[in-house]
Amino acid sequence: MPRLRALSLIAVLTLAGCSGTQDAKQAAAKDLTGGTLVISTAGGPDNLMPPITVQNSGLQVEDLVFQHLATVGPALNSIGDDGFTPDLATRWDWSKDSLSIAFHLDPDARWHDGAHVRAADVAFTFDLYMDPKTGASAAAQLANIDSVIARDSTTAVFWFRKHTPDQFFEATMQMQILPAHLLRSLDRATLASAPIASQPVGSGPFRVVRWESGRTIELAADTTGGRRRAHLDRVIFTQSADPVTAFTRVATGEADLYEAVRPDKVAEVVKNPQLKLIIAPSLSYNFLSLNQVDPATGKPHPVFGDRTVRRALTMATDRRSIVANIYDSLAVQARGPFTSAQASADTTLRPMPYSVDSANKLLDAAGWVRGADSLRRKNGTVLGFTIAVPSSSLPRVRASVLFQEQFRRVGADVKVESSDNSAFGARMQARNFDATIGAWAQDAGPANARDAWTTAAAARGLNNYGAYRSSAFDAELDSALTVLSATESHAHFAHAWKIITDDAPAIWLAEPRLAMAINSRFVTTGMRVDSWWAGIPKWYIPADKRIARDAPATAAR
Amino acid sequence: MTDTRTPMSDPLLSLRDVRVTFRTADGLITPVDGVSFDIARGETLALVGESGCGKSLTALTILRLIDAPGRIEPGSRILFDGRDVLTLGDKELRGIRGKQAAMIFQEPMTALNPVYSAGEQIAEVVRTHADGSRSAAWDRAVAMLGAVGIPSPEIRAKQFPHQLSGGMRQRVMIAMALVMNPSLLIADEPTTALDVTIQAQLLDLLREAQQARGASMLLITHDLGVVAESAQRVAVMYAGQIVEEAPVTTLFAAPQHPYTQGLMAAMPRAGTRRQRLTTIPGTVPPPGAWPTGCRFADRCAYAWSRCTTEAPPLHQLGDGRSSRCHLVTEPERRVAQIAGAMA
Amino acid sequence: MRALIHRIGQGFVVIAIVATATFVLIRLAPGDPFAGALENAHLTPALRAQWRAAYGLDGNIGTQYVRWIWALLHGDLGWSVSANQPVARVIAAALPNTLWLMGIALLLSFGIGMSLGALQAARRNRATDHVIGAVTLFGAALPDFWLALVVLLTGAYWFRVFPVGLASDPLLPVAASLGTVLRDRLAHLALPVLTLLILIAAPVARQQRAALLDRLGSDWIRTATAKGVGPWTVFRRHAWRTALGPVVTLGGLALPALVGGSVFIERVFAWPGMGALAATAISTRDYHLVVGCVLVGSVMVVAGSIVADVLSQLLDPRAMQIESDVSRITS
Amino acid sequence: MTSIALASGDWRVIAQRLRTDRRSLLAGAVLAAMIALVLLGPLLSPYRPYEQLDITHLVHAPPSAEHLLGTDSYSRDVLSRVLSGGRVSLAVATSAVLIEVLVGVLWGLASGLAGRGIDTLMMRIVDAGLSVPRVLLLLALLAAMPSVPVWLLVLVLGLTGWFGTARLVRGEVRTIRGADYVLAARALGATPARLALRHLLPHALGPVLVASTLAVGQVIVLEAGLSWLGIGVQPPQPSWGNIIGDGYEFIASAPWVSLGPGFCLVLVVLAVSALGDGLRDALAPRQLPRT
Repeated sequence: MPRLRALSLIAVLTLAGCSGTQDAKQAAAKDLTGGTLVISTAGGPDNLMPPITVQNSGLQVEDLVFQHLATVGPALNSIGDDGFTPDLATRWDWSKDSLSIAFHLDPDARWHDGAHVRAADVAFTFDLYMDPKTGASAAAQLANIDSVIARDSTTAVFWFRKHTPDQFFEATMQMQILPAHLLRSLDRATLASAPIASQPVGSGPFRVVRWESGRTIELAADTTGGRRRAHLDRVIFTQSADPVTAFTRVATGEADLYEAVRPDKVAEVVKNPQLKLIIAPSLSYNFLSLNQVDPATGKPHPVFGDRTVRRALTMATDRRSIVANIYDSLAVQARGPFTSAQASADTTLRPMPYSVDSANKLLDAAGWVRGADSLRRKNGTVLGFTIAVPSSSLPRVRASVLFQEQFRRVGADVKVESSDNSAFGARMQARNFDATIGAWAQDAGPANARDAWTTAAAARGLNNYGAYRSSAFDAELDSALTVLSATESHAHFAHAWKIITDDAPAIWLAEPRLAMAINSRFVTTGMRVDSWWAGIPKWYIPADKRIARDAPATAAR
Repeated sequence: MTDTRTPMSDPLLSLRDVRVTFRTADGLITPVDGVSFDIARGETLALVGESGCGKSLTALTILRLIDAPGRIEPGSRILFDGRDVLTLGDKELRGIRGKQAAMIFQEPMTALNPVYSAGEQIAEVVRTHADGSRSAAWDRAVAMLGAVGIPSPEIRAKQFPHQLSGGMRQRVMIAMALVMNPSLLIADEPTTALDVTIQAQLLDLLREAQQARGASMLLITHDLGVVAESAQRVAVMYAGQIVEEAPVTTLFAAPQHPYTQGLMAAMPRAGTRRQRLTTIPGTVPPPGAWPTGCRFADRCAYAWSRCTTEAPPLHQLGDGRSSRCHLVTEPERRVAQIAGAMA
Repeated sequence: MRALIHRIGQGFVVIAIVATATFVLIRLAPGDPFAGALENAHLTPALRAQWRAAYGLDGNIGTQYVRWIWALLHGDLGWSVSANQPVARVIAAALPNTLWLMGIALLLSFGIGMSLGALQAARRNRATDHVIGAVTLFGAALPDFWLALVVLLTGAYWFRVFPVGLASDPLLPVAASLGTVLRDRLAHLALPVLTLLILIAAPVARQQRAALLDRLGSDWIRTATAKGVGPWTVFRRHAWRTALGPVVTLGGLALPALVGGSVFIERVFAWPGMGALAATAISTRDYHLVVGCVLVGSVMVVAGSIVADVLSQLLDPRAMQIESDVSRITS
Repeated sequence: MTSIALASGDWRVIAQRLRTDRRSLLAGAVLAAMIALVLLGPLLSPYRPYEQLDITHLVHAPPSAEHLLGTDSYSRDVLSRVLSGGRVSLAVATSAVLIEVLVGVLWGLASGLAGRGIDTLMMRIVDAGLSVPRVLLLLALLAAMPSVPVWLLVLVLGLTGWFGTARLVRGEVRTIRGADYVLAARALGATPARLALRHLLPHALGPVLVASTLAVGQVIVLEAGLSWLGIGVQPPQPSWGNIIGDGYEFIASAPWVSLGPGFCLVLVVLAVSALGDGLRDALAPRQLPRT
């Protein structure tokens, strides 16, 4: 496979800095096993069954308990298999026509219950993910795989329909291999309610010791079959519903890690000698989505249907200041429906300028004339719309109020309607909104934009809530995803982003950074932009920095 | 105005210049203004007067039951069995209350604690004053209930006040007062809240119990009928002062003070037909607004200039009789000034 | 006895009303248990609809109600989607924490509240009365979530004396001695109980003071004194004893809090109790868990109010008497 | 607490007692001052409550000459928001309590007068209402609404708070329903409505008045809690509750954001509760010295 040009990582990436190669050698030399990592979280997982887990906290636990065949490297290169590190599969070889890949499994790999991991497990897992009854969210990403067969007990062969740049990424990263002998007999429609969904058995570095729903999840380093174990003894997730309380537990040292430090707490973390602040880019971006369709009538939206109005409203907002107000230094202004850490990013694309004058001119041109009460009207109707937000998300509520004030200054009458999470979710699924603060947490793959912004995704039941339809954008994106040459693919991506940002179906707001406070006794290695927790099995605590809770748990659970 | 009475030989209870004051929103009032009287051992003195004349308050001073903002003024003296109640320490005072002197209140519905049974409230007195087991106190209480004429006392003792009739409750009060055989009974309008038939029974009960124990009784009432039936001597109170005192027969035969005469005229008499009862014009002045001179002057048929300027002292008329009226010194003035005066 | 059976019968009526009302109400709320994690790009509305059907959460309210009642009769409270466990087990895990927290808090608050109230009544209109009055009034006027965080920050962050939230230390080894477990539990209880104390003691003190002042003015107090009974005994047996009635009724009113827990205190102190559980269940539309919480809550409240009635009868025999007097006359 | 029938003459006595009670006087004065301050809000406030002055540099500015109570996370002037927010909080609380009293009294009277069957059913509905913590009831109701304008919040607050009043009124009505003067009135052919208004209501009014005065304080505090849960008065409309809710997160780093409105809220709730107590003492018949 042709080598790919190294991704242009942004210098600020401090991840690499704190995982220097000489630390890794030093860890291997001395016996650094032992220690307990307590992660303080606000939410908790709904279940621990990889194909159907929804909550982010669930994904974190599953990445430690289960294994992929191979995992993407820190460079997040999703083209071909360059940079991927072996996991369950020690090595793999491509067929000449690149339409099939044979994965050779680690012969010593065992499930936590001691059973051997077999190629049949891989075949069973693919069958489970693809079974419509399971309702696995990753099924769409695995559509390019025709079949998976177990050639012998340690070799699983993947057959693909088409040779695509991301076929290796999708085949390895979208599935976590599951124990066939434990799941074969389950009713696939209600996998979540199976006992094993609360007490999972995986083949990963950690096994689940206990899960008290809504309170704590305790993982312990797995040592079945004499494999090379993780350095840490235990990883414990404690849950406290209020974010302020969750952070305070780390500030007082009762917990070790909190992943969502609020801007006003940054100073406090930096000043605290016990804590270390880690800021890193992430793969999520948020935006003010402008619904192209009027929810009431189904016809084009009276305000947002007009491209000029959308561009005017974009220019009317000082996005840089809004991002600074909400996130302070913990976010970068978004350029489009992508994040700068992705391979597909076009970091040269400049966002639309902030200029109230040109916004007013464009609105006048579009026929929205400003009345005596400074509100703009067009044949009788006021330039007004509502912004729907979930009341539980502080950044989104803040953004809606900031946008509201800035739209008021250009004569738009904007109302904010906040409802609780579920009501907001229902509203989104029914596309019953004018505008909303949307956000996508993407995976490392290139195809996220296809699921969120293409005409195909605008169909009912899919995620293009704002119903943005542009055949030009679809075409560019499609070729970007199918052409094999990285440079060509990058050029197509750039054209696609240019088209969509000019159409302004949404006002691109921020790329929030990961802002994590972690106890300074930990040496953190192998953090990845798409999952900071991926390297936990390699984290360790130098012998001289151990504290009380690091002592080996007196009684095994 | 010290009292010039001739001291009764060794009275059980002797009040001298008892004065009670209340600090209210509009200044100091003295509803009991220099009351003095004696009660001999075994004797029943009735304290009579319209409501608001201070008779109940006077009764309360004897056991120092006046709550703030009321205050028994220094200079008042209450000798009970030779000891001045006002200077007693709390412990000795509690030794007297309920044991040597006991009180019976007017309103049986509210005077008994609603959450304790009748027997329990009587037994409490016994436990307070006599040592002995709880069950001994209970038995004594049940016996006492029988003694005051309550049928099947064992059952009734366990019942709560709201399950008893008015008459029954008053009997419980009487039982509570008598259980420690006190030498002085203070009955503050004991039968006013009851109907006449029950009234007669309770008065007989009180009299028999009193005579059986040789106890004295201070009977507070506004009903002259009750006075005639139960008391040996009577003191009539008006506007915080005693205006006349006399043995009961003399008082009914020849009332000296015009106010007493008015009371007598206003009482219906069995056997004599009378079309209309005469009433005393006007009303009792409230404690804060007592006229100078004789406090009955504005309602007295014989009042003349001296009555409104000079307050009459309580003149002693010999053999225990007295009257607070200038007519004692100027009998010739007994000429009706106002038309339609009393007969 | 007949009255008791009658009362229990009425209790069932209450429970039925509460359960049915909640069942309908929560389903009217838009959204469903699978509406969360909206920024997860792979989750499409079509997928969420499939899960709704899989867990029998589609279909009209009527069929779901019948299905639920049928399951209830078999002692099955249904499945909690958000906690991924049977509802019964989720409640069984949360209820003790709330009873443990609210029980101690209510006991302390009523104990301290009543004594403060009595002290105020005894020292009526003097300095102590006004000072205690002002302090307790101030306590009850604070918004509970705000007070909770101030207490948390002061007790656990600025002065690191107590742990920050949670009901017990997750790192406690299973084989820890009873002593350590108890000490750990009490350390976690301290701050939430202190917060509740400030909030609940005030109204109790106020109620107790008013009731006592009313009783101290009644005639039987004078009768008791006239009987030669000592002042402290008069106060304790004759005033305070009769003033307990209103406080018991206040206790009766506090029952839903005893079982339902306080959403604010439990959320700020990350206390895994019924209040926080029911609140999250409502916001995540975990239908069976919501109805389960409310059902268990109302069963215990009904049982509690029956106990409160019996207790108030013991305290004040008149209560029963008035009830029957009136009903005899008017029915 | 034995309550006395509130004939017209009694109001003068109660007013007189209130005037002499120092605590109620002080409470009344504080309340009047706060209501005046809040009504004059728009005139006194230096900035418009929703005006975001400078969202990058003027966030969480500490109290200063131009901003007496500092600025919030949107760089809005907290003082102006407290003044205009006060109007919303007081209006929400008083109107919600009015609904509570109205529904409670009507339900209580109807239940008190009704025959045994209806009375039992009505009271069981009240018990049902009381058995669910009010916050959860509000959470469920408000979650069912797509959007929550202020009038809807007031209605929902009112409809979840009347159970206590209903039980109180019904208790009073059942007790005095058997009283002689009521029987006499019925004997004279008084219709149930007349009976309710002329005889039963005045008697029940005393405790209801005390309870509703205290309820105003409780509702103000409750609205703050709802705002913290995100279902109170919706942004950008200010109310003391949602300003405190906004400031909650920054109690450690910018305490003034929640202290300003917190102080006003506590002051008003204190005044209202003290007034409620004063009213309770004034209504309870005090034993005058018996002469």
